[in-house]
Amino acid sequence: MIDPVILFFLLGAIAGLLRSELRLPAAIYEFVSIVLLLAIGLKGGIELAKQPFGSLLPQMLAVVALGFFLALVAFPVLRYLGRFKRADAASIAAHYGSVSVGTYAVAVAYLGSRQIAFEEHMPLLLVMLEVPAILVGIVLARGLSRETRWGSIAHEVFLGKSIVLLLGGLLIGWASGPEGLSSIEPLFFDLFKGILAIFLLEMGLLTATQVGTLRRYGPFLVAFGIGMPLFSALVGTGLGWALGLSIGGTVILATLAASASYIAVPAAMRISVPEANPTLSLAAALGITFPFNVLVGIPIYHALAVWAHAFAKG
Amino acid sequence: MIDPVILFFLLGAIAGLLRSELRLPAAIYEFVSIVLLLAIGLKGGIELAKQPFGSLLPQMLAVVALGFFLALVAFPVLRYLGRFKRADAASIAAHYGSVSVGTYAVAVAYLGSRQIAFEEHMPLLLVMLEVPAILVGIVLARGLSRETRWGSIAHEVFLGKSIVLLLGGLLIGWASGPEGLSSIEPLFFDLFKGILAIFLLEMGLLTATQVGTLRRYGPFLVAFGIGMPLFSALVGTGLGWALGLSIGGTVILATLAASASYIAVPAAMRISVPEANPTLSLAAALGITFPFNVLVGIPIYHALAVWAHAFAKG
Amino acid sequence: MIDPVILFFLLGAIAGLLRSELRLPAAIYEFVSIVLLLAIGLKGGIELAKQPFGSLLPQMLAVVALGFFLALVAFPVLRYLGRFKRADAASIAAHYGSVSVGTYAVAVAYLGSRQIAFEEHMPLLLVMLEVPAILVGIVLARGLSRETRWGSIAHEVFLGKSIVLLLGGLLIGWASGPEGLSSIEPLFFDLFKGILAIFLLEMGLLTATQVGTLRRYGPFLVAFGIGMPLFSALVGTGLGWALGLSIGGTVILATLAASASYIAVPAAMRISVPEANPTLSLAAALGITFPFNVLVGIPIYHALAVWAHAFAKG
Amino acid sequence: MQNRTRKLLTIVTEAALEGTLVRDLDQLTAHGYTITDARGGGTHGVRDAGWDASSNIRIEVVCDTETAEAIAAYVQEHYFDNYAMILFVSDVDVLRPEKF
Amino acid sequence: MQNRTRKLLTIVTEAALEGTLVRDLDQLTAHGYTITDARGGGTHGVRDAGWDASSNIRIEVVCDTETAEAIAAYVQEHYFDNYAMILFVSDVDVLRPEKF
Amino acid sequence: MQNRTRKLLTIVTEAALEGTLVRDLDQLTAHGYTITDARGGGTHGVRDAGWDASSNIRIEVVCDTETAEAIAAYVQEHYFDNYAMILFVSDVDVLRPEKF
Ligand SMILES: Nc1ncnc2c1ncn2[C@@H]1O[C@H](COP(=O)(O)O)[C@@H](O)[C@H]1O
Ligand SMILES: Nc1ncnc2c1ncn2[C@@H]1O[C@H](COP(=O)(O)O)[C@@H](O)[C@H]1O
Ligand SMILES: Nc1ncnc2c1ncn2[C@@H]1O[C@H](COP(=O)(O)O)[C@@H](O)[C@H]1O
Ligand code: NA
Ligand code: NA
Ligand code: NA
Repeated sequence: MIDPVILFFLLGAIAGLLRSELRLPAAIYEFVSIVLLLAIGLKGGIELAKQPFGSLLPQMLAVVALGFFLALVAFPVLRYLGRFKRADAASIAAHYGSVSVGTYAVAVAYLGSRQIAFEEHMPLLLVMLEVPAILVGIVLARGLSRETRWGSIAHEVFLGKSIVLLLGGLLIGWASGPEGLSSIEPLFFDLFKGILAIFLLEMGLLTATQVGTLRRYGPFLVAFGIGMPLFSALVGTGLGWALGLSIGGTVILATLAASASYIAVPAAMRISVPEANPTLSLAAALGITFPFNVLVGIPIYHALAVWAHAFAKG
Repeated sequence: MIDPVILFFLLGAIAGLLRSELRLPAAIYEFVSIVLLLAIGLKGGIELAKQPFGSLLPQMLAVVALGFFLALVAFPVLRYLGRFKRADAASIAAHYGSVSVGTYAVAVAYLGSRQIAFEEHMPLLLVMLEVPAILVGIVLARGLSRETRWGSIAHEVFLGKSIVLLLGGLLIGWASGPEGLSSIEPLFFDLFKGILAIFLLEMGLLTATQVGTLRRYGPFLVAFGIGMPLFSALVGTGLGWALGLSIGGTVILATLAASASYIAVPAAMRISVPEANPTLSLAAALGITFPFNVLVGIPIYHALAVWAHAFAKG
Repeated sequence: MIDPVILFFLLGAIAGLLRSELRLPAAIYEFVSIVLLLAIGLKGGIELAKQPFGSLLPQMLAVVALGFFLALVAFPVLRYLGRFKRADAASIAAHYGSVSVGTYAVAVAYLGSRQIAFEEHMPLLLVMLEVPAILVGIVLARGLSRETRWGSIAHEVFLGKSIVLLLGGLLIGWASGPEGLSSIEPLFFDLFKGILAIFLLEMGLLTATQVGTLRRYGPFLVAFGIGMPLFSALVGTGLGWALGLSIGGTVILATLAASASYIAVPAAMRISVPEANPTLSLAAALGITFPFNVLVGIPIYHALAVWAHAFAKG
Repeated sequence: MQNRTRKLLTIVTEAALEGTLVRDLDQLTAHGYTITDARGGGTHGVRDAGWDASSNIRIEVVCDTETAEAIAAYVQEHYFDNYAMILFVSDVDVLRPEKF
Repeated sequence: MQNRTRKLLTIVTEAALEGTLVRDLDQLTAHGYTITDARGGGTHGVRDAGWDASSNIRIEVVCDTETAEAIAAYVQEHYFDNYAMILFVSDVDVLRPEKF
Repeated sequence: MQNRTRKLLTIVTEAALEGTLVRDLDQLTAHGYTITDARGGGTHGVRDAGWDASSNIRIEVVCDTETAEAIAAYVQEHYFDNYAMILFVSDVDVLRPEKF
């Protein structure tokens, strides 16, 4: 049965499309995002404490490579098939090489309600996957010129809200362990899905505002917004399988690969590649790929992971 | 014993009357309202799933009729006894024919703490009762002229925040059922009364700001603000009894009838009947009727329901 | 082991020092403060109901005297050793004679995670300690001149946000008792430490903004910001012991004494002693004393209380 | 050189009017608008933005003189009687005057 | 025709002064005021509105010249020394000049 | 008497530019600035402040004519092509003109 948090997304989307007056205050959207990011980090951090860091290093490196790879694949498709300007192609590629924390949370909820276990250190991989594509996007747009102020770009990227909260949560969870965190569990863990529901309600409203742009920029963006996550999920599934992840872990990695950023990357691109039109990347990531992943993508990636594991076994 | 959520209302009212600096950010008031509306809808939706829709239809139609009736009764009283301008009388009548979700929530809390059961599909009736009086108010103010832009009025009314969230919650609750919702219970159900407490704190502060207007517009408004809900509660009790509702359900229906809107109707009237003075209706609904219902009305309506059921039996 | 809420404070402070883009909306900070203040008041109120008011009166008076005393001790140190202007010395003294609710909450969390009991009526003493130093500060700055508008100052002080919410919570808790409050427990008690974590995250960000001022105004402010709480904690420990408080209660009283206000007092001073530079007192209270108390002070005061009780016994 | 002087028209009114006014501005051929949330006081009493019903907005439109006059006339006719509202106009120098 | 030119007086200052200033404006016979939340920077450093103590407000008053001068003089005397504050005045055309 | 007339320069643009612009203003020797959160619409479409990416800010700088021109020129060169942005300038009378 469909998860109620998805229904909240649909409620928001329909209200938005019907031009309802429903609106979530920006401060609440911000708060809800902060709690989600911290909760995801904390959850991952608890598990980190249980395993030797060395054993995670290969996965972390593989995921960084994945981020580079996906952005590098997306770029020529956008530039030559989609005929986008160089800056636009680079910026959209960066969005699709990076990740969406909201999509991750929906995948976690999906697995949770089916009681499918997954490697709990996934938030660490989420952080790892956030950054590489941003760097690729900037280099693709500007080249490796001396003038690029890498210092301030690094600052922008590594000290953005989502990385600070995810990493901070990971470290706090790692330092405190499960008993240490038990006192803050009611807010960060028990309320998680309720807060996710509010978040998705707002995501629905935001998604609905992208329809205008999509109508203007036509079918290629729509096709890319569905085709790219399917391709990325394939790659992610393959990598998950190669890294020996469980079925649940493979679903998560495929979802991460398939998801497109709409928080960290837009902010970074706006400052570092200002000549890219932010409307295009947001319309694709938010108007197409987010709803696609949330509504039909994740079940597909689940089927894919099951199939891959069955195939591998025999 | 008095429910603590009522004490929060009193705290807000006293702080406001003493001109304390206490203030709830508007974004928080908004958030708290959104959660309450969704929670009420979800709760009702769970129950909807359990009963055939057909069996509810008579109740829904009766309640729509109730909304028309109450507004039509209030209008001549205001116009001829109160000597209000046509637009003002129509607007105030619309407020009193419609409902207040905050008052509903207090009635639910009241019954809850006394462990009195009620028909759980009441949120559906709440939605039904919200709209008819608005239409009556507009027609009373403007006549049935061709110029009235009913399309945009309908849009305004049916896609306002409270109806979208209540209906959305109802549908999500209906589609998910109790187990489906269990994961979002901690936010929407466990926190319900705490969030209601915060909401009532702010309602107290808002109520206190109405005192100035009341002083200026004098005793008729005060009398109407108490007399009208008492009359409406009588009608509501009678209807509840006629529809075969339980004692709890009768209390709720009487409370709904007695309550006066201060969210959906003011917004609709401001746009559709701009010549009505919004200060008047808010002073009555918020400054008199809301505190009256919350502090003394609901226990009266409870006694009334008990009496009506006892009377009916024997 | 270090409490996770402290780690949230460190996360905020580090993010702030690194100039991360992380920021909590002001509305959220406000909301989180409101919930904490109410929760602290409610908790204390429940306990008040259990003891005769007469038995608390001596403690209340003693704590009022403590507030006067601490401000009067701090003033000459600041004026003659620190060579501050009269108004600045008076204002800083008022901050240190009063209390910080955030610090109190951390002390409660500290004791809670070590399962050390304390007299639960402490929130009452917290309220008592908030005001006296403000009056001392104003008199020290302006003298006892006839022109001082004591009426409006009293209004400002006694109807400020924190006193209204603490006192309101106390009264509601006292009137409702533990069973009455059980329905709002999930928000105010179960979420307490999670909300405290969010609050401390923001406190860390705010603390980090004080570094610039500290650099400018140099070492005396830093020395005072550490020395004064140590001295106050000694006095508080002595008083706690003299009043016959338990070890836990003594830790709390010492922490209250050691803490410096950064909400109620700054607001009052800004209006009543405008010639005092608010940057100085905030830099000391927020930039030095708050982190000092939270990170190392409370454990010291704990050791002090244990030692005092052991010494007294034998 | 192009004339770079334009009118800056400012309206302060009830938040409830936002949607309606934005549609009006569009029809009166304003090329853009900027809105900030506000509170205040005037002949309709104190509006302290505690909640929707007592919130104000402050709308600014940079435009040419005719548009400013058209907006002022329209607003005066349709809203002045029934809404808490003020309107004032001043001269501003703009870059890219063709935008306005 | 009535003279439709009035003064628009704008004050940017610490949020802590809001209550006091609103009372002052009333006594100085301003007929209304509009307030928006603001942040900023100046000689008193950066005020980033992270919390109450570092928040600014921006107050606007439309009034006649004498009132504007009276407000400016009053504010200069009472607040300039001790508060982060700026004040500036410009000319605006108003509708319904009798309102101001 | 000192000349008390100064320029009030107002920029409305994307919230994402806030940090960058504040640094720019500092380098262009503005002595202060005031920022309010805004939403709006223009050639770059509706920006409804629903979230970060669609939020505007409104920056005001009171300064002398040269600084205003320097800021306008700098902003025009660096940001006009790629950002949703308008800029306008008007005359204001200030108290304490040495501050600006
Ligand atoms: N003289 C004024 N100066 C500045 N703002 C004003 C003035 N008069 C009214 N306002 C603003 O316009 C709104 C509506 O004004 P009114 O219709 O006079 O109540 C008020 O709530 C204020 O925000
Ligand atoms: N030159 C300026 N232009 C615009 N706003 C300013 C200027 N100087 C100061 N402000 C604003 O006024 C507040 C107080 O100014 P100050 O007293 O100079 O710190 C600042 O926080 C800014 O919001
Ligand atoms: N004519 C105008 N009057 C007032 N504000 C405008 C105008 N045009 C644009 N704006 C504001 O400036 C922002 C960017 O403008 P634009 O680059 O035209 O999209 C808009 O989102 C509005 O907030
Ligand atoms: Na991706
Ligand atoms: Na009613
Ligand atoms: Na103290």
